[in-house]
Amino acid sequence: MAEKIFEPDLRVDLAGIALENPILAASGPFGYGHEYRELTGFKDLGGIIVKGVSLEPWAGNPPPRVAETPSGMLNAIGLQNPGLKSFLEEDLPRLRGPGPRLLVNVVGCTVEEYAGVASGLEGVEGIDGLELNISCPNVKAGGMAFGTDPAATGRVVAAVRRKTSLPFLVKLSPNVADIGAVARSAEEAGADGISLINTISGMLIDTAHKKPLLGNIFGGLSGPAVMPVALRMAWQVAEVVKIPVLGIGGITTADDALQFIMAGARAVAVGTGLFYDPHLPSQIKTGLLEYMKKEGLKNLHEIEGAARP
Amino acid sequence: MAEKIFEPDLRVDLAGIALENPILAASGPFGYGHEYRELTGFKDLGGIIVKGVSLEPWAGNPPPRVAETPSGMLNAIGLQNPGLKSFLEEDLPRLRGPGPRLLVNVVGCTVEEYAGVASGLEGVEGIDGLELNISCPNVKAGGMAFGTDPAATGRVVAAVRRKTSLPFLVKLSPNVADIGAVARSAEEAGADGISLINTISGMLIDTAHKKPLLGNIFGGLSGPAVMPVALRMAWQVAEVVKIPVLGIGGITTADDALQFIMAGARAVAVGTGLFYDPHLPSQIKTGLLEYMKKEGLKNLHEIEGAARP
Amino acid sequence: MSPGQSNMLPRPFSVYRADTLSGEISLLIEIKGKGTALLAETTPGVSLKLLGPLGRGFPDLPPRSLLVAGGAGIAPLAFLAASTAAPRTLLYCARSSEFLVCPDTDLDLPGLSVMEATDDGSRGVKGTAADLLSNRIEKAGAVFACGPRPMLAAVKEICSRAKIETWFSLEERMACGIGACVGCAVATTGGYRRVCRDGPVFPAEEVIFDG
Amino acid sequence: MSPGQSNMLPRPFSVYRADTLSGEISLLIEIKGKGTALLAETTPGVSLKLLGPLGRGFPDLPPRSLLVAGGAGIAPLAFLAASTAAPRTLLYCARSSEFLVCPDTDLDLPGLSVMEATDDGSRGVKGTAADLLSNRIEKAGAVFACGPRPMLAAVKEICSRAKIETWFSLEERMACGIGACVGCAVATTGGYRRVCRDGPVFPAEEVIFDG
Ligand SMILES: Cc1cc2nc3c(=O)[nH]c(=O)nc-3n(C[C@H](O)[C@H](O)[C@H](O)COP(=O)(O)OP(=O)(O)OC[C@H]3O[C@@H](n4cnc5c(N)ncnc54)[C@H](O)[C@@H]3O)c2cc1C
Ligand SMILES: Cc1cc2nc3c(=O)[nH]c(=O)nc-3n(C[C@H](O)[C@H](O)[C@H](O)COP(=O)(O)OP(=O)(O)OC[C@H]3O[C@@H](n4cnc5c(N)ncnc54)[C@H](O)[C@@H]3O)c2cc1C
Ligand SMILES: Cc1cc2nc3c(=O)[nH]c(=O)nc-3n(C[C@H](O)[C@H](O)[C@H](O)COP(=O)(O)O)c2cc1C
Ligand SMILES: Cc1cc2nc3c(=O)[nH]c(=O)nc-3n(C[C@H](O)[C@H](O)[C@H](O)COP(=O)(O)O)c2cc1C
Ligand code: FES
Ligand code: FES
Repeated sequence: MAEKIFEPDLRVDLAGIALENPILAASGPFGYGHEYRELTGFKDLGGIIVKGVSLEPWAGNPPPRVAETPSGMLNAIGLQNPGLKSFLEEDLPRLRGPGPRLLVNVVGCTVEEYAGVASGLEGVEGIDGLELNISCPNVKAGGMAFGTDPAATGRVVAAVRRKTSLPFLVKLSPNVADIGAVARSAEEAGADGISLINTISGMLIDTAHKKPLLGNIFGGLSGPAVMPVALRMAWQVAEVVKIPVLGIGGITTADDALQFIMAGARAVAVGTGLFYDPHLPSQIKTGLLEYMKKEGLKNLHEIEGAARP
Repeated sequence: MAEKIFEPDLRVDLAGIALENPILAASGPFGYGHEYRELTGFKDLGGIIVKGVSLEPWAGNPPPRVAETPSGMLNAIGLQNPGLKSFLEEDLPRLRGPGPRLLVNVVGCTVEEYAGVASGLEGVEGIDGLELNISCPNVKAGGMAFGTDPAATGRVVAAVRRKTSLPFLVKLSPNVADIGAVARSAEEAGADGISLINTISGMLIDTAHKKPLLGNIFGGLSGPAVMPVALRMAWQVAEVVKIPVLGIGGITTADDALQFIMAGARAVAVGTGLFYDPHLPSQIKTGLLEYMKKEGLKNLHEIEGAARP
Repeated sequence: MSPGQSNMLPRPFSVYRADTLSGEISLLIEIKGKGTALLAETTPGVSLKLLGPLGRGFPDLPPRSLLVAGGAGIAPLAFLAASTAAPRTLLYCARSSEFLVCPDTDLDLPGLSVMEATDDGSRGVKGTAADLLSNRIEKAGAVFACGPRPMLAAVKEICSRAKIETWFSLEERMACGIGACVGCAVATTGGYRRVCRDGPVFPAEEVIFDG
Repeated sequence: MSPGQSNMLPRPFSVYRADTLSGEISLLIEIKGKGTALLAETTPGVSLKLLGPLGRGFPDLPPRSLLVAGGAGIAPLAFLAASTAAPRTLLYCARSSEFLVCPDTDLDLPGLSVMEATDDGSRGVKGTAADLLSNRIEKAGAVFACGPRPMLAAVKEICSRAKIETWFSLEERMACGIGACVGCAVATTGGYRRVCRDGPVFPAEEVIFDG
């Protein structure tokens, strides 16, 4: 009896963005992609989410900006970026063309700044979607992030919705008590998808010098150490929204990616893992294909949310 | 020239509880202490915080209850315990006597239950203090933990304050956006100290069986993976309260303990680290003494909060 | 046993063989994941931290005992089998031949008969532990089993119908390993009990499998 | 270089020696923490993942150059010293003799004079890099330095007063190592710049030490 031979289909639709495979590069670690293009040629990535872009250039935080932690790292880059104009003129032209879908991570300190970046990216060729980073300090609310307040989240999402025809994800901060409430608020205000998590606030102290290790005192924890927290939040959000979820946080293996998909995520993004090995996305893709063949899966929708009761 | 020789003094006063050294066993991993007494004789511990005690016996969660994660673990014991009466009759008599100071971790689902346990422990010989675990589900508020709401925290703390003359710490949950607000609320309501952090909510999925790894779906993340988060919260709380802070979360080395003390903690407790090595407290004590000798410190107050600006 | 890595929980293993004269013990370890892989890489002469023996083992074997081992469940049963010379039978089962890891010579013991079964028939009889057991249960003095949950559930069913005294050695994920944390709980008719301290061996009738 | 452990950031090291014929490169590594300790345990024949060379190195050495190395800062300067035969002087400094790790024979190069200093006088002159440099700065063709921040700050001060062209190889904690994440930023007169891509070598006058 000849077994049916088929090649599993890795394609997924993430909030209207058609991805060749469900593995993305997370915003930040990947920069604007140029360096990784030289190194790995964007191989095996379904999409890339470029580093946060603000209306005006941001200088970033004083060094040291990164530190290693057990199975993870802290970063306090401070969203250093050359601003919207420079992104459009210098970075975007080099990113256009065939290859992974391109999402732009949008940052701001006020609702107007978010809306301004969205306007500036509207109708620009080569951009497939946006990701709103609402972990940014909300200057009007005394610096607490937009993402820690469902109402503020709703306002910033609605403002961006009015300015863009692109599909956009809202990227949630994990530093909240009720992630579901923030996600629902984003969905109601018009978001096309939820991506989560951003980094968890943390710090280390350099005991030899009796001072915080990072120049900014606080930084964001990421990497395998946080994966259980990220997975829990993906699970909780998939429970309360209908829009698709992009799982992020500590993913380094195909099994990690499968855990997020079985929790209800549509796709996954790899951040810190790229530092451990820039070829991680290829390894995850290979692992997913092997799993699908072994289990006889035609596509990943068959197991999306499969671990849910 | 003869150098002055002195033995550093490790004694600290934690909220009115005089500890021989600043290293405690965290509540839960240590059980009611009997097994560790057999193994290590409570050696080198300044204090022990026994496992959560509720008014009535609690059955706990369905297995599996524990899982390993990168540099950490998840647990969902569900606060299984034999209840106040059994604790007083079976466990406490075996714990009395010389040795580390004894703190009882108090759990409940309503304000009345917390107050009831505190009443039941009032005037009982051999107990040096209480630790209120307000990460427990608040049944009246739909199961969200007391510790995620400053007002609910205030109510439970005030109720316990009325029932006890013992010094008591309030143990905060890290699953909040603003830990300082909860800590201030606890201080205002009469707490003598703050201990933090409890575990961070997380989960894992067993992809081979397409279901959550833990019987309870969600569990609490602990261990070195969470230390940067715990340290950040200890720093933030020490900034806004005057009562002493007990630092907990991922501590496995003397350097970890020093980071908490330099962040502003008075003492530290070791939980998950006891699983890696039950002799960890002794190693930390030795490391602290070596550090103090090298730096010429007479006591740890000299460096309490030393990393703060 | 701690795989010598920091930031890892200890791993529980059964005693496979013990030489009371030399004081040597042997373990039989199946490579399952990170910890057992690290242990497998260990070279002779390296010292490992080991805590034990812990918990309560099997009671003495009555004559005509049946020992049912599934996969790595062979370890405690091989140890048990070596504790007497009375006639006894070992039913040794696994998914396929490569999971029957125990060397034949270690099971060449006076008075011990060994029957093997694999799900795919790659060694011994094609079938499960339940198949082997059903045919032999009537005359058994007692049954002792260790292996995957579904196997134990099937064993329990067969033995309770035949009213034969049965003991299980259970596995559960552990943290402290000494009885303090209640992490290794299993559901029993007496509530949740600790595999590491109250077990790992429990009377089969007390164990609840769907709990 | 990745210490071969998963869940660890890569570690940056300078090229210490390179043999263009055999294609071999050497690194000189001071054991500082977890990653370097793991690298030190590595046995011959083990393959390690290595990405490089990265960033921009030193410009060519003019005659009468002074090379100032503090501790492990010797690695890139030993490499630089071997790039020419013109007369040049290496000022090699550390806290005490055990931190002067570079083998003498590796510094036995035509045209190179070596002066050593230690803070505690346990080898060479008792004093700092600044002490050695102050006495020699006037006739220097250029200065090239690598070492701890306070040393570089002192070197910058001396060289700017003497108006001598000066280059620093800087260290900062890194994540990607290829210029993508802006994790390794250092404050310069042109804003934050990346040690891994824009450096590690920067003109001294551009580097801001209290930034
Ligand atoms: C009482 C008892 C006796 C055992 N005796 C033996 C034996 O003699 N020989 C043998 O090969 N195996 C035995 N096991 C199973 C063995 O403990 C696991 O296979 C082993 O812990 C897997 O570790 P790992 O790091 O390779 O797997 P990983 O999957 O990487 O481990 C991750 C975590 O899961 C836990 N875990 C995974 N599988 C099991 C399991 N089946 N039981 C308990 N915890 C698990 C690990 O301890 C660890 O904390 C026994 C288990 C118990 C509870
Ligand atoms: C451009 C450059 C070139 C270097 N060349 C050399 C060399 O040739 N020889 C040598 O011995 N050392 C060199 N160093 C320093 C070396 O990278 C660190 O000593 C090493 O990373 C410490 O790693 P660890 O795991 O032992 O220390 P840990 O303290 O365990 O490391 C924890 C984290 O801190 C980072 N870190 C710690 N110290 C430093 C440091 N001084 N610079 C950057 N990151 C650090 C590590 O990379 C890691 O991410 C260089 C650093 C840079 C930036
Ligand atoms: C160095 C670094 C820079 C980051 N910059 C951004 C950013 O610009 N915008 C953003 O939304 N998230 C940023 N993040 C967060 C990541 O995109 C990701 O959400 C987080 O790191 C968790 O995933 P990981 O564990 O795979 O890294 C950054 C993370 C790191 C480590
Ligand atoms: C198995 C286990 C059981 C726990 N039980 C309790 C408990 O009963 N009451 C409580 O307040 N905290 C409990 N905790 C939380 C710990 O006391 C501690 O706050 C947390 O684990 C972080 O510290 P660690 O990283 O050193 O473990 C438990 C933790 C673990 C791992
Ligand atoms: S593992 Fe802690 S009680 Fe058994
Ligand atoms: S380490 Fe990422 S830019 Fe230098």
